[in-house]
Amino acid sequence: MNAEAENAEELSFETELAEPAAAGEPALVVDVEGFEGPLDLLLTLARQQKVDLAKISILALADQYLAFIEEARKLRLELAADYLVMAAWLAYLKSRLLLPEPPAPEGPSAEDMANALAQRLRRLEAIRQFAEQLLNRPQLGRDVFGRGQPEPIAEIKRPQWTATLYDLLSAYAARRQTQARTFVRMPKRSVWSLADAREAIERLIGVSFDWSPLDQYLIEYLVEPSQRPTVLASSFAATLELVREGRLEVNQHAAFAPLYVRARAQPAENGAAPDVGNG
Amino acid sequence: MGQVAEMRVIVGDRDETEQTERAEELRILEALLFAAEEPLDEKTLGERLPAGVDVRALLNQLQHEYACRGVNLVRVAGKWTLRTASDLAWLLTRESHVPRKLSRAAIETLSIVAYHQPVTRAEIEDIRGVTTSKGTLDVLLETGWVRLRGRRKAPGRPVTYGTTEAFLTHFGLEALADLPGLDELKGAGLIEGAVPAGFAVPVPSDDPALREDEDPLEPGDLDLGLVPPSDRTEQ
Amino acid sequence: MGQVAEMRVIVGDRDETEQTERAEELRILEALLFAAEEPLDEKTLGERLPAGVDVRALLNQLQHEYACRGVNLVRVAGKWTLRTASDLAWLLTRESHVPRKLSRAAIETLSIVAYHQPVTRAEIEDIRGVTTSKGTLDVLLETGWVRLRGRRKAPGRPVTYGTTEAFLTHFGLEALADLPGLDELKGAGLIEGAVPAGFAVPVPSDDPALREDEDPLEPGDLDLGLVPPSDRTEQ
Repeated sequence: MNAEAENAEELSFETELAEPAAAGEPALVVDVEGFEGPLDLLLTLARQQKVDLAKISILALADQYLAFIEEARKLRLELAADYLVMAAWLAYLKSRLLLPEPPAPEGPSAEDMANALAQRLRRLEAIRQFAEQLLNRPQLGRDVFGRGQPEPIAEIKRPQWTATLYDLLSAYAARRQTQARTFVRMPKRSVWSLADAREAIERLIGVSFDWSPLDQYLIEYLVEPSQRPTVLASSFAATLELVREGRLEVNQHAAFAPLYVRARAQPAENGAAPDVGNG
Repeated sequence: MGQVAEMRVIVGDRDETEQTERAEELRILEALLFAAEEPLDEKTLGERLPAGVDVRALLNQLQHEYACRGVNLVRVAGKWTLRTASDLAWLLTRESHVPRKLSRAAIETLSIVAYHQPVTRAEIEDIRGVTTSKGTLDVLLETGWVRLRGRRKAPGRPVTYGTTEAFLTHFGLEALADLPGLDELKGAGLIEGAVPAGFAVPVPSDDPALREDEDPLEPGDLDLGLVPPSDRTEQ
Repeated sequence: MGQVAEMRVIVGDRDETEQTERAEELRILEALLFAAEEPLDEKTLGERLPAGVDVRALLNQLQHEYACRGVNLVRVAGKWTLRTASDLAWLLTRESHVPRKLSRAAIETLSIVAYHQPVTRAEIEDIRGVTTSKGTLDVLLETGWVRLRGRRKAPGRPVTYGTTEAFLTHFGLEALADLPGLDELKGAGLIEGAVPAGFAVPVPSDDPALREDEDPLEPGDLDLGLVPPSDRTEQ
């Protein structure tokens, strides 16, 4: 990099580049690449003036920059467009600075432009200076260290249970209802179904029943008292169903009198209709 | 206090030089132990200290200094490390509340407890028609919405369950009697179609007074581990 | 030394109660700060202390106690953390995982982002007077020190860049206002120059809230692979 070049007029790259050039290496490009753009180059040149940036002569700086570019061209260095644009602008600025200002200039005066450039250079310079200070601060993991073995915080998750009243009521209603229906349909209780009971009696006694009020008794003995009305009701409903299907006949002498049931002429098997008399 | 402070100052002044020098080695040890990613042995520590230093003595001094602090210097497997004081272990846990939905089984069970309380587990099973896992009741106890009320005066003396005030609060009920009855459930369309004969929805009551058929709980009942600590998953 | 120790014990006995109580709160703070992986804010610390405790006062006391130790209590990014004393860097360099060496361009760009944020790429280039390669900003995003903030309300809606909490933490800055030379830069009018005309707002600012000349990022902006894994939670 040319940053440490001493001679303001004679640019250091001549000497620095002399060697690689002599070695037959076109390493000149590398030298320009040492600069981070035209502002960086200008800043480097400005430092060579060894004056405060506030007092810098933009004119002199422009001259140096243009001389540098000229040298580079002579050496057939490839320069990025940015550098050439800056050169053109500086050449323009120089001409404006050297010529007397027109009485009512359009746009910024040459002085303004020069000041703006100086300000930009100062800003870049300042940023660099403070970037260096920033990097020289104690950095975590380089100069200062945190706990090498942090102790993790264990998270204990406590469930916060949620349920709505609707959930509660619908679950209750659904379960009770299912249970009630299941109760009617499924004979899987400790009691026999009436159908099973009838079948068993038939086997035991060896006769089939005619106009029998037997179900009343079966219910009496086989069904838990609290369930009797339900069983009776469903049993009756099933009986009526079978009557409608023409498989049973019912006979009742008076209201609330015992209900007599018998199979019709072509007797259907008792267990044939699974809906019959569940208990 | 004033006198005490003064004594300290005098003490401090007397052996200032020695203090400062010692401090430097202790500082080095502190920094090494703090930044280390694993416990360090005395040899490793000694390598970072001026030659001829009694590492063990320094470590003992540091251990003594940290003994009453929130972090202690401890020796594990022959190596040294800084650790949170064991009485402050609670600091290293954090509770968080995770919203969780009750399972279908738990909601059903809860509703049965609400309507049919005081109710035993066998009765709940009878009403639900399925076996109720102990986990389900544990979850309900954990919610704080269900409590053990007493014991039924019956063979086996089963525990009776009931709902709590927290139950009312959570479900926005002023009183348990506000739970809808059969007609209201029907009106809400929750019970549809023909209702089997004998189907009834009880008028619930959570009167804390024990019923005639209830005995009070026995001393051990509440410590049966029925209330799970946390994060219990059910069935 | 023996005498000193004895005197201290006596001192300890005299005002035991007060000592013990204070010590307990300091112990808790110590334990939390030692255990933590990341700097902790006063609110978090306060949550673990008895109500009504002056957390800041305790932290100041603790900071004072640790000031001359091998481990110091420091404030970074408005939070508190323990760090090895910076004068002991030599001791611990062996432990260090050599951080990535940033290029000159990256360092300059980082400091421009720090001092001028929220700043667009065009503004960075304006200050540096040279095109910034995408790679340079990517490297900075990867460090986790620079983040995409939003989009400037301006033609082309360019992305704005800012620094993160990790930036402050890494460089041990309590806040952006502690950037070296910030006042100097401001005094020389070197910072305001970058603010777009018409926006009289303080610069730099890493306030996560977008400024009035910023729009939020769009959904795709963060998925460009530009985003480092951590520290990007705040948008």
